[in-house]
Amino acid sequence: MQEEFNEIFLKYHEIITLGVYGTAIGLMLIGLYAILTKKNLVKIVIGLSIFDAGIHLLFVGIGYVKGGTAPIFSPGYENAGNRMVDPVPQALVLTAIVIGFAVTAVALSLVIRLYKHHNTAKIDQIKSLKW
Amino acid sequence: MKKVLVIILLVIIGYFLAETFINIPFGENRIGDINLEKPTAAGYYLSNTTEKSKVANVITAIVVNYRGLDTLGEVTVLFLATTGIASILYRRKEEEENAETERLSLPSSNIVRSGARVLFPTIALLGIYVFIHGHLTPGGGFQGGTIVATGFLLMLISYKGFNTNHNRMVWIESLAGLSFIFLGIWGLISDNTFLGNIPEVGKLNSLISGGLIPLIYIAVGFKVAVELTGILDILLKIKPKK
Amino acid sequence: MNIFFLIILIFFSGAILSFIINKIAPKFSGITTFITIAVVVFLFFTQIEINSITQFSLGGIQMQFGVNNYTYIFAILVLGLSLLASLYSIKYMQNNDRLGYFYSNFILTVTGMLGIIFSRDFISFFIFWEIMTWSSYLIVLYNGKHSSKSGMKYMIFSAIGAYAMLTAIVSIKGSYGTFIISDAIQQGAFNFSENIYIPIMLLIGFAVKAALMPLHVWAPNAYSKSPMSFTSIFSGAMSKMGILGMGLVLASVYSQTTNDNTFSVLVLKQVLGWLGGITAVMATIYALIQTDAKKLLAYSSVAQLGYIIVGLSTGTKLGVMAALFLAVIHAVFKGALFMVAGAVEKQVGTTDMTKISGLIRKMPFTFFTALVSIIALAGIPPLGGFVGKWMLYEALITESNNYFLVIVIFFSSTAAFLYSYRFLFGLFLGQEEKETEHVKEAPVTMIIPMVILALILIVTGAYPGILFEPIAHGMHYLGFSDVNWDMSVLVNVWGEESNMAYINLSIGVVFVVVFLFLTIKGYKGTKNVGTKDISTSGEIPTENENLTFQLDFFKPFERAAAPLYKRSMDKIWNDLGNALEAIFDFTRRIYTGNGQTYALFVIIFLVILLIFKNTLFTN
Amino acid sequence: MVITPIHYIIVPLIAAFAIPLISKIHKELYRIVPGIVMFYNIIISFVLMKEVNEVGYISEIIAGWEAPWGINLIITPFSGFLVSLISVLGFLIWLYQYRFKKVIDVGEIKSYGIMQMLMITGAIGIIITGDIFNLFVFMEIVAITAVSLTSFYRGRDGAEAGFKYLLIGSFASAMVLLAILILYTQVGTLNMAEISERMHLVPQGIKATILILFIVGFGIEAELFPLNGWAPDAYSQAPGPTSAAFAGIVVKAGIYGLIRIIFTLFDIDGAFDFLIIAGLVTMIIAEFSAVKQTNLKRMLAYSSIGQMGLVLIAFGIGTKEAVFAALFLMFNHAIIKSLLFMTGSILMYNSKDKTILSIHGIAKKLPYVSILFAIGSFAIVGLPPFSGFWSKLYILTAAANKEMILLIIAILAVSIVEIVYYFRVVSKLYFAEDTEHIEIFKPSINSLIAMGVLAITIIVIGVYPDLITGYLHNAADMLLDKTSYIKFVLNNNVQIQ
Repeated sequence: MQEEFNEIFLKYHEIITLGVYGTAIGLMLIGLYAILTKKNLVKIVIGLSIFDAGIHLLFVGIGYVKGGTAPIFSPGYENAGNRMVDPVPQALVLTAIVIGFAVTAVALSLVIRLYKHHNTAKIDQIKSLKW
Repeated sequence: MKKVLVIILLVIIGYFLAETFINIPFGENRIGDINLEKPTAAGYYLSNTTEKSKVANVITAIVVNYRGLDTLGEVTVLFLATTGIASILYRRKEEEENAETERLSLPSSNIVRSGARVLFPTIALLGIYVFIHGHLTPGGGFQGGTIVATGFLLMLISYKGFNTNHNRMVWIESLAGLSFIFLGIWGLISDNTFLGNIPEVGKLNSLISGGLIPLIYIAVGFKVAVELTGILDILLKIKPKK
Repeated sequence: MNIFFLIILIFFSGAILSFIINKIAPKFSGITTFITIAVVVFLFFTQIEINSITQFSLGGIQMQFGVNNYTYIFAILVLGLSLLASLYSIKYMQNNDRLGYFYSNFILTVTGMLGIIFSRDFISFFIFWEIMTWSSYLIVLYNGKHSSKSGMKYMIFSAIGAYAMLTAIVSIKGSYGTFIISDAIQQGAFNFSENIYIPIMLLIGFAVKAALMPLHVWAPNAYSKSPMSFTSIFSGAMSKMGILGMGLVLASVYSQTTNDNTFSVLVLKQVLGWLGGITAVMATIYALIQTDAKKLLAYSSVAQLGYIIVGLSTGTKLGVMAALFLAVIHAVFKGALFMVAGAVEKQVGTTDMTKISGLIRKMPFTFFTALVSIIALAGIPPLGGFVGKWMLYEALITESNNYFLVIVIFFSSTAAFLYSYRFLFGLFLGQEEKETEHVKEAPVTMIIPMVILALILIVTGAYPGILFEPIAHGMHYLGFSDVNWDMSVLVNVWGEESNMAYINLSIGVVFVVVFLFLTIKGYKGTKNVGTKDISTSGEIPTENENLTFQLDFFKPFERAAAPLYKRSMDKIWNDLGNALEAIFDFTRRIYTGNGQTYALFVIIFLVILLIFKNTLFTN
Repeated sequence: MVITPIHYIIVPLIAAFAIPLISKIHKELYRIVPGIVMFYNIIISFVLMKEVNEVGYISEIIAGWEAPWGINLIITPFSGFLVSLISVLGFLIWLYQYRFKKVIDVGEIKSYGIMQMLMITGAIGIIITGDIFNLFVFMEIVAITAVSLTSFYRGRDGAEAGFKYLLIGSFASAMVLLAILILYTQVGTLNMAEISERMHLVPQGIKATILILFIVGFGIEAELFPLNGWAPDAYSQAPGPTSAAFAGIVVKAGIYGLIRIIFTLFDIDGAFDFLIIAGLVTMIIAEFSAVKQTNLKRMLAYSSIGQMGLVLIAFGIGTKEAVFAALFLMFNHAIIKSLLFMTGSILMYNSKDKTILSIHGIAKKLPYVSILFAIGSFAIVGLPPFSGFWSKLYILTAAANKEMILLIIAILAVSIVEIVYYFRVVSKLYFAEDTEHIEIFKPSINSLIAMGVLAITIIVIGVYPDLITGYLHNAADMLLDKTSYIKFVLNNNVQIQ
């Protein structure tokens, strides 16, 4: 099983690289596009989430080690230390996801209040603070 | 016009990101030999977790122990998000009385409701299982807490009358948070270092093992569950304008 | 405790005390101020040794306090004038609000000036300079809403000056590694062949306080809008701080002239001289058309400072001596004149010359002061103003051959007669207005300082040697050797005490006789006629008609000089200010208020940095 | 129990988690507890400052893992100084607001206390942590609290300001996260000392990219132009004490992040020049924008941005002297701008339409607040004998020693602009007729004490700067001494008992 996978990995290495990095960067750019062009506040918040998701995906992606297993020393894997994937990015991404969630939640609550206050959710109409 | 500008900008950013990541080959082993005298951080974690932290799940060890301060911060961020949302969407007493503070509820059929009632304990149980076994299997406090919160979400959207007990939630939240810190302080007292791991009971890969790690993760699990539920509760309580 | 620190401490505690006392008993606030200054005057003249130096360090910077012969001249001037002015204020400021505010700032201003005199290093110099500036700014604001604009102007120009100075100071530190003034001079910080901008920056800084064209626009308003008891030291003493600094810098620049930089020094001399001359002429012309006595005096101050700067710019012994002499005399007579204006304002309620006239009967002592001071101002013998101007002409003609400048100065000096006449005649002579019938002479504590100043003028006019001696010492400190009284034809003949005393005595006798004669005759033979009492000529004027002859006093002259008034420096600065305001208004529009735009800014910034990353950041 | 840096973090957290519980016991407790915590912070700071000035560094490792592997908290004279400053300010801000909120019932006060306290904790965390990802976490704590506090008042446009802050702030966190990610792939560690040690291994192109991402990320927190669009809105809409905390505490943490990255982590040329240019542009644009403001707090916000620009310029000059000057300016700005925001928000609260135009002659009704505001204004524009003068002088001296005359002229020209808009307010405050008679809300005695302490500090430091210059010189030396920092963290990770 493991060997098979490694073989596939080696064979389609470029495509997999492209797939992981491309998806991640693509997600980031899509998120940024939404943030920068969409007028609706909720869409902007969604854009933020997508942007974050892209970064999180990159985190997970760079932690991968060719042929590595999950970094858990479960029974049968006691001495697999040298073939495990990098655990650090996974731990970090856990933190990052939770933080991203918290930010999104706060953002949505702000959107609710903005909508109540201005009766609109268009960002270019909410400009009472300027200059 | 603006869109064109944005697309041009994004293309440039994409180019530079790609340029950077081209030089970071995917799947390359950057950990190095874990048995070196001075390995990389990841290597150190992989080689030392079982002996020194006495847990099988390296990620859990990192999250709760090696980088425990991050997790404490993370818990704080969640706590602050709840607090913040509560203050952002706060209403004065008189507003509370005047406004219809009914929770937003989607029309749910009988099937959904009875299904939710059946599913809720299962989901909660699954969540609790996940955070109790955080040091053995993938998952842990955050994941388990989230699962529990989804159970509550299900209940909140299917039952109009379903109310979380605010008072009890405050208690659980505070106590869970405090127990995280006090477990850390226990380490500070006994080991002279905050979050220091207490000598283990039980064997590796058994439920009772890993010193303080599972205890902390359970506290985190409770806290996350309650906080997420709290956030959902507050956000759902806002009635949209007619 | 060191005497210098003690004096500064007394001043600061006096400032705080007068502020607090005002809350408890407003009446005693002024007296506290007077006592504070009196104590310092006493300490200064009994305890301080000239040329003693106190070293200390503050904030890691070496500092020195000390008084030398040169600054001693200014110390006398500052302390004497502020003592008299504080005495004068007690009654003058009575019944005003916020006395604590006024008096504490008054003391702080004096502190600043004395601190400048004490400082032998640039940093403490600058610190006291700024204390002086902001405390005087606060007093300019004292009169409320309508003075806030002139206060702002004053502060902006002061800041420009102060920061020009600071630039020079830190540059000196950067290039010569010292903040001590004498070290810097020794190492050639003011040497034109080493650098030009340090002395120039310093001169700009001082020129603002000395109200030199084109940096003078703050002065007329600031002088006239602040309370008169303060203006007398504002115009009398504080402007001399600018002169102090300019003298110091210029003397060093001139003494370090070598063959390399003769030309640039010459240019400096000419530019400064002409600026001074133009200042004098323009300010005089503006003074002519003022109907408000305070404003007239304010413009006149600017003009007089112009003379002083002309004197300094010559860089010759006689020129500098004339400048310093004029500086002292100007302080005295302008201090007195502003006190006169204050007394009139206090007793009559206005200083508008078209509204009042004929105060001579009501306020004889004030008139006496005004008369003596005006004689000094106009440069009529035998008082000091004449001596100073004579020496100035002599210096320009015999030592620097700057004949055109002489003409300019002479013109301005002659024109000064016109406004002097207007001031004296407008306020004190002529028929009485009905509105001024109730007016009485000013209170005695206001009269005393004025009369003292007038007497000083007479005495120094008679015995200019009293002033020439310290000035000669001071010039010696500046590096002018062999300063003698016989440099000037005038002083040579008159400056010796015996000669001058005769003239003085005879003029005094004549004055007294004429004065008595006129008084007796006046009381017996003249009839007191009001301006409205002209019914005999056929038409009966209405009550509201303004018939004082001050109205349109110099109308023909005004018409002749009209093109000059059109293009005032004021307008140029105002236009500049408006242009800047427009820029400020434009910049803030960058913050559009749209959150998305801000996000776009971030991305654009990121992209720009990324594109230029290899040029911006290299290994 | 021995006082160690971790107390900075656990004590406020215990309080934060416990406040919801203890507020059930007594209603007043949740107001007081943050104050006690802040006061304890001051005690920690002073104990640690004393120690650090003898020892040089204090490091504490978390969970018993030695430095490159676990997270370590490290206190250098530099960070110790900032932390002490933040602690003292935090306490004063608490003192200022202690009964303020009782009078004005606007929101959930319980959350307010918690968030204010944790914002300060987050800022302290940013400064004392030795781990780059931990720094990110603390940054997020600050960001979330700052956003929530900005939108705390319901009557204002707080939500709008908060949303803008959040939008730009999440860019900041994303950039920092991305930078950390790339950095991790290159050096394989998250400990800042080790990163710094291995920095030379990173290829130049990637290094520059990482630096740029960090600059954008922390630049947003440090209010760099053009990343500071959120700042005027947030400052002007946040409650007064929070604005004070933004200016005094949050920005300092942002600047610290930026400086730490550039001084300690990277060994790249051009970063210093970049700081000077960015600082100059920031300063000029912000100060220009401040002139025409009608909202006092917004004006103060622009001024704050401008001052941060000046701080960056000073850091960019890069000599020991300049760093010292920058630290001094940070200190001054923290106390002065806090004072200005504290007094300014009381003035604004009492003006009729919340603009500068309507504070005419309010000095008669609020004499103490007005005079404190005037002191603050005088100090911030750098007039002696107030403390602001010294920092400006030191910066100029440092610039002059590097012969940057144009820079000096630019700084001073901008100072004149500063004088214009501050003195305009002061003269309005004192010398204009008051037109409207409105009910005056007088500050409570504890607010006055808090403001008075700041004002006295301003004057005392202004008259006798030697009180703190010693510490600052020490701090500046340590910031520039990168090698001994690395050496200490990586080799001498014996825990100090």
